[in-house]
Amino acid sequence: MSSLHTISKSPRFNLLESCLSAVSEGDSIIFIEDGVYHCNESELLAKLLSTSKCYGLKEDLSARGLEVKVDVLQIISYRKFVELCASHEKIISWF
Amino acid sequence: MSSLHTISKSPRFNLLESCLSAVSEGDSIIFIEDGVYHCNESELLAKLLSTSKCYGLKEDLSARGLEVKVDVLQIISYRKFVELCASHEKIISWF
Amino acid sequence: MSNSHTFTFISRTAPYGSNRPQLCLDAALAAAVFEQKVNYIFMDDGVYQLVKHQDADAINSKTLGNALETLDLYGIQNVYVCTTAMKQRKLAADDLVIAAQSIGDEELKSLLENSNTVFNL
Amino acid sequence: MSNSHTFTFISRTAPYGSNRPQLCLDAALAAAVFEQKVNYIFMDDGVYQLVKHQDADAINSKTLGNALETLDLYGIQNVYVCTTAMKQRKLAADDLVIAAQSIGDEELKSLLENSNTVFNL
Amino acid sequence: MKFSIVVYAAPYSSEAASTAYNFTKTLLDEGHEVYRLFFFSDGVHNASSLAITPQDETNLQKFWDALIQNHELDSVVCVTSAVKRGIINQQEAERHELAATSLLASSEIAGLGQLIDAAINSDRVVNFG
Amino acid sequence: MKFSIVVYAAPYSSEAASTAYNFTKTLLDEGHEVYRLFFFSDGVHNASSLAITPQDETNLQKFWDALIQNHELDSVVCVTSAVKRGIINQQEAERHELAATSLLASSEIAGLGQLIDAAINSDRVVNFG
Repeated sequence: MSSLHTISKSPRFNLLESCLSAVSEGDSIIFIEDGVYHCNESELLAKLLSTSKCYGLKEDLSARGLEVKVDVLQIISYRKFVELCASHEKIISWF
Repeated sequence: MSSLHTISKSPRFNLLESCLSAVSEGDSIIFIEDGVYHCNESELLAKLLSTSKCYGLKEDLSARGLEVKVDVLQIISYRKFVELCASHEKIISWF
Repeated sequence: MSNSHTFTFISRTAPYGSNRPQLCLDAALAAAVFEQKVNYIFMDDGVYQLVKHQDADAINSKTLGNALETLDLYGIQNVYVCTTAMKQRKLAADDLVIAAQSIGDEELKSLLENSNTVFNL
Repeated sequence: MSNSHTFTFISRTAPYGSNRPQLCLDAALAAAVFEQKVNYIFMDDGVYQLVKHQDADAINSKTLGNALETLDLYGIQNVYVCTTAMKQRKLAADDLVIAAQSIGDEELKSLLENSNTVFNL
Repeated sequence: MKFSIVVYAAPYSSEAASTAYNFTKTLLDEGHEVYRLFFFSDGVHNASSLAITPQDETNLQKFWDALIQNHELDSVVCVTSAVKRGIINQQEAERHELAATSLLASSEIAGLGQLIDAAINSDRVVNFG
Repeated sequence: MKFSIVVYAAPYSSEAASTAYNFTKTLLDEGHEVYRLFFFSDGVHNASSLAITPQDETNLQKFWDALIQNHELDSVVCVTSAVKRGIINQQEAERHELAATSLLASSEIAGLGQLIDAAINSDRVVNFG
């Protein structure tokens, strides 16, 4: 029963902190909208890697001019975002 | 040229932190709306007391059932809020 | 309508500053009316909704503390508060307007794992 | 209209997630059109607005980085970035789409003290 | 797979409305099905018939309207959220003696029961706020 | 003292619109003057003529309308913010061939110059968002 968590606000709003207390092993996290500013915090993401897969939405990253180290997270399109929603049993949105 | 700063979001949004980097000696701070949840952080407010006067809006405090230690900040009505706006040279709103 | 669905509502925001607590409550009551299984979790600033002695008349609003009592009226008994959120805000069970079960992260995760739909406001 | 008024605009939020950066910019340009003295300060997440190589076509939006170049076109030369905000976000002057002066808290305070009106978005 | 999409954010003020639109469009392109769109809270403004945008900007309300019509989607605005935000249909306008309507014909006004029904009858619910 | 009040928030979604109303009412009660109300961004929804609220809830749009009329206040909604949010007057409705208007007659649509003018000509500007 794995979940996909979406995070759509800047790190300033501490949503990831709340999300992490609700993430089970095998869940995935996708950063969208201002949430993509999490994608540069490689240390944090590296720690997350042990329990969860992390994704960043390509359209939001390139809109913001963000370059991301792809070893800690995968950059995906809307198409893959939809696919992730289908492959996880439910979606929990943090906004 | 003293300023009145209004803070209207919960401590969760870290507005006070930003505000403090902009507060000059003699400025005042008023907590309104969800900002009144700052009013219970007595240690933080006690530290602030040396440079700034702090106020909490009565209507927002009682709506939320908050009891506040009045030694670190003054509970004021809308009338006094208007008066503070008049007695400070400008108002800087943090939201 | 099928009765095997479990809804979990997470209410994470402070009362009055925004309409999110009300949205979350309204949606949960609707689920209860449809006789679905409902969990209601107060997390982060959401625990502030439960503080006693609220009175929102002066800010032209309805008092939310009272509204939360409707959870019970609608048969929603699985009401939880996050221990961490309570501690961080120096709140104790006695400060709360309704009885709610304290839960840690592991119980939160398990509630979410066993839900079909999660609304997170 | 009197020309002795100093406006300071503080833009504190990230681009695209909300319309606040655009509101702040629009208001500042209006002040410039009225030939007022204008300071423009990027603080907190606002410094993200200045990151190079933005392209917001894919999210149905106008690219803000380009829009900021209009500050100069409208004669707004007092453009500042907060040193702390830049450091926290690991940004350097080279990463920015326009030239802006780095300021610390003391300079920020002094700019605000010498302003008549502050818009803080 | 059957999706329902819940939108809490108004267009222009927050990116979430635009994300929800892009997501919905993509899932339809991929051959998935939309069981229902549900516009909640400020999200009801996505169904406004009165929005005018400059020619160089996106009119998200028109985008939604076209998507809903082209795919014959079931689109609902929450009644409690809508009427207090001035999003009203003919029926509400007449009942309250207002001279105008502001809801796009492609959406209908209904209660929160439609949200719960959507969750029960969809494979996935995705919230954008 | 002459105040101008700037409102960025829509009613019902955020407390800020209600705070702005209470503040404005109080300053008038205290004998101060309002140079201008300026509704910006989502704040333009405070001037909607189409809002319907349940009887036990505050209709903030009507409250503003009454306050503006009783004190003959200068009330402006920002044109850029308003039209894309579906807050339009007769003139905009005709120009864009829309069948309805949604702006309370007590407010007028104008540009950001009115905000700058307000700041220059008021003793104090207070922002609520």
